[in-house]
Amino acid sequence: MPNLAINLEGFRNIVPELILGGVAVVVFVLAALQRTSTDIKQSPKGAAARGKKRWQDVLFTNISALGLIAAFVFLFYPSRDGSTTLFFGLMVSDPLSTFFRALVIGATFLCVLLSVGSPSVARDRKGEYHGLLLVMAMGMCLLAGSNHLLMIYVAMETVSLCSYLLTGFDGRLDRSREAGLKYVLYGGVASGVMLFGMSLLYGLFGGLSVQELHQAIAASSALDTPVGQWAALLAVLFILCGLGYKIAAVPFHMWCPDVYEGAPTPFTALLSVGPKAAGFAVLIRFFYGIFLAPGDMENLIPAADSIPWVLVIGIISAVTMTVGNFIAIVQNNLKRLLAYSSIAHAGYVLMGVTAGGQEGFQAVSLYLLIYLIMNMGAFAVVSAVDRLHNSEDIRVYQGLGRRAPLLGLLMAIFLFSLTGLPPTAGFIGKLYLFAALIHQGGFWYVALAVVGIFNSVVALYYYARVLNVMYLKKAEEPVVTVSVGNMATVLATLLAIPTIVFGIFWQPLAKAAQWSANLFH
Amino acid sequence: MSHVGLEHFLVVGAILFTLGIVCVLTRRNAVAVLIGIELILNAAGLNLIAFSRYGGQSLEGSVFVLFIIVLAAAEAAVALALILAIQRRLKTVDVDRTDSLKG
Amino acid sequence: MPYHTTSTLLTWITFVPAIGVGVIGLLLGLKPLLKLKQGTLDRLSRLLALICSGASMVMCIALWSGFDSTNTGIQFVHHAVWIQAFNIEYFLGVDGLSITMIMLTGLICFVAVVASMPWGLPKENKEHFSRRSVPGYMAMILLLEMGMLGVFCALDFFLFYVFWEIMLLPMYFLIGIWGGPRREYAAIKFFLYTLAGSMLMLLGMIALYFASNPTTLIDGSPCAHTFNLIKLATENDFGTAGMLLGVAFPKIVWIGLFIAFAIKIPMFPFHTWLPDAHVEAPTPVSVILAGVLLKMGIYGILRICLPILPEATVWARYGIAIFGVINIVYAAFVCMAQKDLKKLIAYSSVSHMGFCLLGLAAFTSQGISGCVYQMWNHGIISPALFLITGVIYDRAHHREIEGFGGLAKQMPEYSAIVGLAFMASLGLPGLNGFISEALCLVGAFPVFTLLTVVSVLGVVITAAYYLWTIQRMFLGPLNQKYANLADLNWRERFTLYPLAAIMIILGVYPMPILHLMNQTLDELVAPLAAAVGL
Amino acid sequence: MGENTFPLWLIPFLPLVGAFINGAFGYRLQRRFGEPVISAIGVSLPWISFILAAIGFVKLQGLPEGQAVISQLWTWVEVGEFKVDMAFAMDPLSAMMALAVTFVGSLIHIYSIGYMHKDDGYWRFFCYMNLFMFAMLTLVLADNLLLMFVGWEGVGLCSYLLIGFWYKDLNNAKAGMKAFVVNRIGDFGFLIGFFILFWSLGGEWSEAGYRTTGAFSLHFGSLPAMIDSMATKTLWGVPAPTLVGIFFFIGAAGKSAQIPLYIWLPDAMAGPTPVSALIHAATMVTAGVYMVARMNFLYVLTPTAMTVVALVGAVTALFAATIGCFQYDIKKVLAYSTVSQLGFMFIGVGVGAYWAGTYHLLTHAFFKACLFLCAGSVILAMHHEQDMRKMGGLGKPMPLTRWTYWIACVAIAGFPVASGFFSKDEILWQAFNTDALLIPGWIPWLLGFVAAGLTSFYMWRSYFMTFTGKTPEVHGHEPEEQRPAVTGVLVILAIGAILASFLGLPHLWMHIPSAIQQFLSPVFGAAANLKTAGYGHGTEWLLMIASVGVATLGLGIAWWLYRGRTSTIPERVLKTFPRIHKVVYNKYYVDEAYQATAIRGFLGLSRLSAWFDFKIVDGMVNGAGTITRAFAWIDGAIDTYIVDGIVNLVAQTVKAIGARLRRTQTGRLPTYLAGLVIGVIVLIVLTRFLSDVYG
Repeated sequence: MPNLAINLEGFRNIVPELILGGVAVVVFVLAALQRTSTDIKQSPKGAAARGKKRWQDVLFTNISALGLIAAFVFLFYPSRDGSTTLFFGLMVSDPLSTFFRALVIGATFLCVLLSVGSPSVARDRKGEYHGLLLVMAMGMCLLAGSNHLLMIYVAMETVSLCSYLLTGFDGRLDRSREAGLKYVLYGGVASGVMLFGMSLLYGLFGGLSVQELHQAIAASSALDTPVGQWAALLAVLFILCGLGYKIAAVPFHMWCPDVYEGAPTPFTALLSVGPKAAGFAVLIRFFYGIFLAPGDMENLIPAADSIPWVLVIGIISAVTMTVGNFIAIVQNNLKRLLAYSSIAHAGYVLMGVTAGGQEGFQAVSLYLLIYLIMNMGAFAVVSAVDRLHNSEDIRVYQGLGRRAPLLGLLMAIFLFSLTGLPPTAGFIGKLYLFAALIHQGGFWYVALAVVGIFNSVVALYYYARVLNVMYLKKAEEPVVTVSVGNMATVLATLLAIPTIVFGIFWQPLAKAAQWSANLFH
Repeated sequence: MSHVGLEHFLVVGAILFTLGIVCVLTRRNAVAVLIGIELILNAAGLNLIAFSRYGGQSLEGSVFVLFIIVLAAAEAAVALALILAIQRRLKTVDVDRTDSLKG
Repeated sequence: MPYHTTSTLLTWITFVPAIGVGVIGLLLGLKPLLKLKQGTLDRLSRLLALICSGASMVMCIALWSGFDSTNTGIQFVHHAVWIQAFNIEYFLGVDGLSITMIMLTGLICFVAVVASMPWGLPKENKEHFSRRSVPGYMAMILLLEMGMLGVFCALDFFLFYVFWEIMLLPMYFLIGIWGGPRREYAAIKFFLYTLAGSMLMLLGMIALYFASNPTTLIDGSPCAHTFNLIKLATENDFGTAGMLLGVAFPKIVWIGLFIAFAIKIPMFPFHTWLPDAHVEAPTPVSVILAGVLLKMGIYGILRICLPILPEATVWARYGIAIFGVINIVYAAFVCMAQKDLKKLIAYSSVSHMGFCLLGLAAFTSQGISGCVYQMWNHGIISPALFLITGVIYDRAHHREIEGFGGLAKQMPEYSAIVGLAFMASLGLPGLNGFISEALCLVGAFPVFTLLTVVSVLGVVITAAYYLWTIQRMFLGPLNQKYANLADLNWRERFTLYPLAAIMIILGVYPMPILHLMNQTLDELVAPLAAAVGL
Repeated sequence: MGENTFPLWLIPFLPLVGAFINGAFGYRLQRRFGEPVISAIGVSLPWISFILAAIGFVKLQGLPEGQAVISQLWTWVEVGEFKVDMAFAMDPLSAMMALAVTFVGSLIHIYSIGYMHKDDGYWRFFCYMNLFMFAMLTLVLADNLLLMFVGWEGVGLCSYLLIGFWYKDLNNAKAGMKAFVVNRIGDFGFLIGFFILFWSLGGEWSEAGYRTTGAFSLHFGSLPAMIDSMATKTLWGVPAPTLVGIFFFIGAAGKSAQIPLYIWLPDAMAGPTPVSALIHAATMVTAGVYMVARMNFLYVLTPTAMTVVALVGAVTALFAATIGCFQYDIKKVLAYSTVSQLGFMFIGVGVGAYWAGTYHLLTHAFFKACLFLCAGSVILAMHHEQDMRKMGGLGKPMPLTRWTYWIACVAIAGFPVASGFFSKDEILWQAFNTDALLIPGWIPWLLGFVAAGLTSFYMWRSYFMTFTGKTPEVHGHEPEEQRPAVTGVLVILAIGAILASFLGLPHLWMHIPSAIQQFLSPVFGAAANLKTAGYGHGTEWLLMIASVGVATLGLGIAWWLYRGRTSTIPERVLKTFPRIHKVVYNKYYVDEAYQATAIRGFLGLSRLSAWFDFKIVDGMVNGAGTITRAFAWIDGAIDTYIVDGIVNLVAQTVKAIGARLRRTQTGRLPTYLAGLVIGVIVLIVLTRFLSDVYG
């Protein structure tokens, strides 16, 4: 019978989530107040009103930004090196979760900044927008820290619900609503399937927290009977379906391009990074937490042999990156292109998951962190261009290198990084992934690495296509140099710096990733 | 008549699940798809309840179901909101018509 | 032996161009603030490029004067830990193999920068590459120079790889932005080919890394594996490393690396990117491409494949030789059929690099020295040839060999230089090309008698296509269209005469260069020669 | 093994200086100061070289027998065992050659002053001529094979430049290219021989591969001593010496215009006449003979190679002579006579009579140069008319030319007392008497003997056709004698042609070995112990008389047919055998044959490989290439041919796949959900399958 003290102890560990939740509430309340106030005053759409609204935009941005910063700070204070399970094993607070919580908070922070003055969010709905973002951030944090099937489900649903709403948030566009609808229905099915799988697992092993399942599987004889094997197999694959949907892995990726294209650009940026990262955290924790031999990062328990899930994930990885890259080649909408590229990148990261072990997890953490930087950057440029031309079509990028040299340069940097060429951070990420695989050394591991290599070359083709359009093609219209001074550009510039710097010196990143990549502290 | 056991519940759950899947695959009306989702969720819920009752295990399963119900309601709310919005703009809730985003 | 830092000269040589890039970038950024005119900006960036590449070249000469050719070890070492977490070191150094290449790079890049100046061009020629977005162009050239110098200086595999890849981007843009009509196609083709190669190299590199034995970094801290090329060669025997992808480890890794390098050489059948790249690239870029970039492949083989995977190299030597001969003869034949002067010269490069492959495959000291000396000579001759092409292209705006005729009357000085360069390239004794080709063949003969005989036939064909070109372009009645072409101007003289002088001097007195490399190369090739019982 | 005091290197170097000055500044000099400056530089330096050569010769006399004057400059190339010096050596053979080259060469330079007068390429001409002198002297004075090869290629280059001197006429340019390329084919042989020689000196091949056994060297001084170690070694199952000998002879055949590589020499007559005299008669073409003589110690080891050399020489001698009989272009006649005479020289060096071959080389240098220069002066007089049928009776207006030409004819036709007689006769006798070949000696003798008769005939034919009969009108005025710069040279050469005979008065008459034989004996020591058939003096007398007889016969027939251009017999004869005449007149259609086979095949091959590169290699890289082309062919979109390479692999194939995959993204939710469900099912099946495979 656990005593109250432990629970209070536990709350100290989820201060960031509490802060986020709290700030979210505040924002919602303010938004409601502002809405009513404007409704009552019936203020004419005058300059004053617009000025007021801009002021509100700034207000909400600042509040949520501060909230996120505070959450980030309290995430590392008190410093948590050890690993503690909270709330009867519902959650765990260990380096892995801390790292990914930091990641998602950072992503949300960037998204908030990116949303400043974004045309796709109506000024008078900023409040809800930021509120939802904060709740989503909280959800992602919980997801990253969850250690228990129930917790996984709840957190994931929190994230999903917010994303559904935010996807459909762009009042101007039908495509936004359409995306939202598709997203919610698809997500519903996926999570339903996962839930069914969870129920089976619960039935088989009579536990819901990762530790219980771990011990149960190691002990129980359920896997000896064919029925048991079938059931376990179904359970695992159903859950994989839910997680695969979160990280947009083939064949659970089909919602992804439509949603990315439909959603407001800043939110797409977040969507392509945050939930993915949290999803990977769960993926690692669930599978390896259950199937790793206790205290041993490298080897699995014998019971795992009856379900070759590592191989399955490997195959999914290969298929995912290939499909993502191949379809990306024929895309003409930058957002959609980046959507497929993000599918491909999920495939790359899955290489790390397949490799497993300290190095595999380190590679995953590192890659996701770098991917956060470079992909956010790319989306920042896209939204900057979006504000210039009000379009994401590749045609509007023609001659961008001449017309807006800065944007062109930044885009080039991010694209090279996404391709994985030195001296950019993207290369480092790839390096660690390949290294992890090759160090495993088995035939299938190296084969997967070769597939990865092949894909990197294919990927070059569509990234370079954008470069071609920006630099090699001459702009039809007379070349007018446009200078873009807005948040998106500033953000892109700020993100370009680490993209280069971490490509040349990434020691701290590597250390952090290594620290995070351990399930047994 | 024999005693109702775990298996019966599981069979019902499985059937519910299958029906749900079939429903989401076949129906073109967004609301119907939503209903299918509900079926799937309830199938899972039924399983959990059954296991926690018969498996002689902790109450976690039952607790889980409460969460499912809550979240299912929330999800339904969101979904219906979006469906309404679509309905207002496109005058249709047919998920085959909403295909402006593709490729 | 651990090499501790003895000098930072190499770092300077490598990164001075990078400084130039930085300054140009800064100017571009501050352009609005400083109210710079585009013209001033262009002039400034040209000046910067001249200064930086010039400084690099001067330092290369200093390097040469300070180099001790009797010492087969690494000299001018700059050695520090770079990324502790991955056991990556910042390790620069030269030995007899790389010093020649570094000097070559310094020289050729400077020549290329000079050749990128618009001096002596008619004013109305606004679309000339030397007048289009100059700052970007100069920045790219300098970046490229940094990459190439880095590759030749780097003695840490990872560092080597990074520099190797850095060369890709500027080359892509230089061809793609300042190139000819089909530049996009050529650029992306170059990019894809090379990237495919370097990706294979990446895998090979990682594989070698994880197969290497524990050792210590330069700061003494122990490391489980190493990228240090010297340690990889001396402290590891990969012959015992088991299987990879079902093939013996050394062989599969060797093949991966070799393909990566073969694409750069370029070796048949991976050579088709070269003609396109050359034809589309602006003259100075072709100069660098032919003068230095093509040397990367052979250099990589000599620096990595030979010392680190000797047994695999021995295993593959017949393959290398055969492909070398194919390069020589086949490409020579292709040259005969070319109509575009630049394409002809591009293919002749393919043919000449074949001698390198043949030479190094023999593991005789003559062969290996001939190989490296051939790299050097080709690095002197082919830039001259491309400059020559540029001269005529700037005047006549086309390169169709058949389109000229009788130019000897109109441009005697130019014709003389062309004659000299062609003779050097076809290996006329007394000029540098002959020495290296002869050395390659002499070295290869005892091992691959028949193959060598075949490749000597290539020499005959080479003479044929060069003379035929001369005949079609310079002899016969003057094509009246070109009755008013100007002869060489001072910029062209300034770029061509030094190269011409080197061709002659190193033809009659090649020892200065040969001395630099002989000892190192003998040591490099000795174990392999022993393995084949020479 | 030699002394190093005398700066031999100056001998080739000075002409090089001249070439450089005239090449770099000649254009301006000529415009500023006129031709004299050019010629002053161009002519004086070769003369100084001649003087230096003479001094070197004297020094050589001072040395004990078997030693050479050496001048060592620097180490040229040194890699491993491959060590070559930049060094010059003068032993009797090279001394003789150097003297001949500088003397005849300088004379021809003087001649050119007159001949090239008022040519706007005057400076260029002297530049090339000096460059040639440099190359030729490097060739003969080189101390090692590689340096010799420099000269070897250098003379080839210069002949290329000089043949194409009047490059505005594309035919001249083509002739030059032909010369260079054919020479290159010869060089191919030279190089291979060079490799085999080098490596088989210091090591040997076996099943296990190549093994080093001893020391390497390429210096002529040290080669004879080491050469015996080669005798036993083999490569490709053939004795190394034989291989080396034959490959070297291929080189020699290219340079010295022997079958089958002689075709370039007649075309080379396109160059200015002094060039024909200097390069294509006196000096360069004899390089092959010189080289074989130089390598005598190698050839004595291998009867096979000797036989090849002798036989090819003999056949060429006869073959070319037959063609010469039917030519009308005076320079063509001389050209084929040169080919034929070179054949004689090769008979000499082939049968081991090295000194005789070399001696003939020397005498030939004089009388053939004389003949060409006479022809030159005739051509000038006829305003560049070379067809003998349009000439005749030139004897009266230009006596000096006539009589010098007459003397030269006497010499070449081989009448006693004139130099040609002794050299040629010695060769024929030695050929008859040899037993060192795989074939009896009388075969080359017979061929040579007939050739000698024909030589006499066609030379006298040319003489009579040119100088006898009635004088034609050329451009309305009498042809007249040339200025002294021309005629003087003719006289000197004619005298030389006579005097040269005293160097070679045969043993048979003097009862002591001839001067030249004695002088050269240290170089040709190896030849001393070659087997002879041992015929006596009687036989030698007999042969001597026979060859005089045949020469007389040739003279007689020529007299009968062409004296005074009156007889109509020749025309009638030709009418009777039109076909034969046609064939021979057209040089047996050899050029046409080459054109049809070798050259066309070569070009075809090059086109083929270009096509291959364009279509297949790029195609191979691009898997879709062939298919793409198939489609392109169907809808006739030719430019689809052009797109190639890996870009296409990605562009076509991957794009196609991408487009297909993209269709799955229908935008309809049911599809997506179906995708999800099917995905799960597939995964289930897959996993089961895999776990069966594994478990």
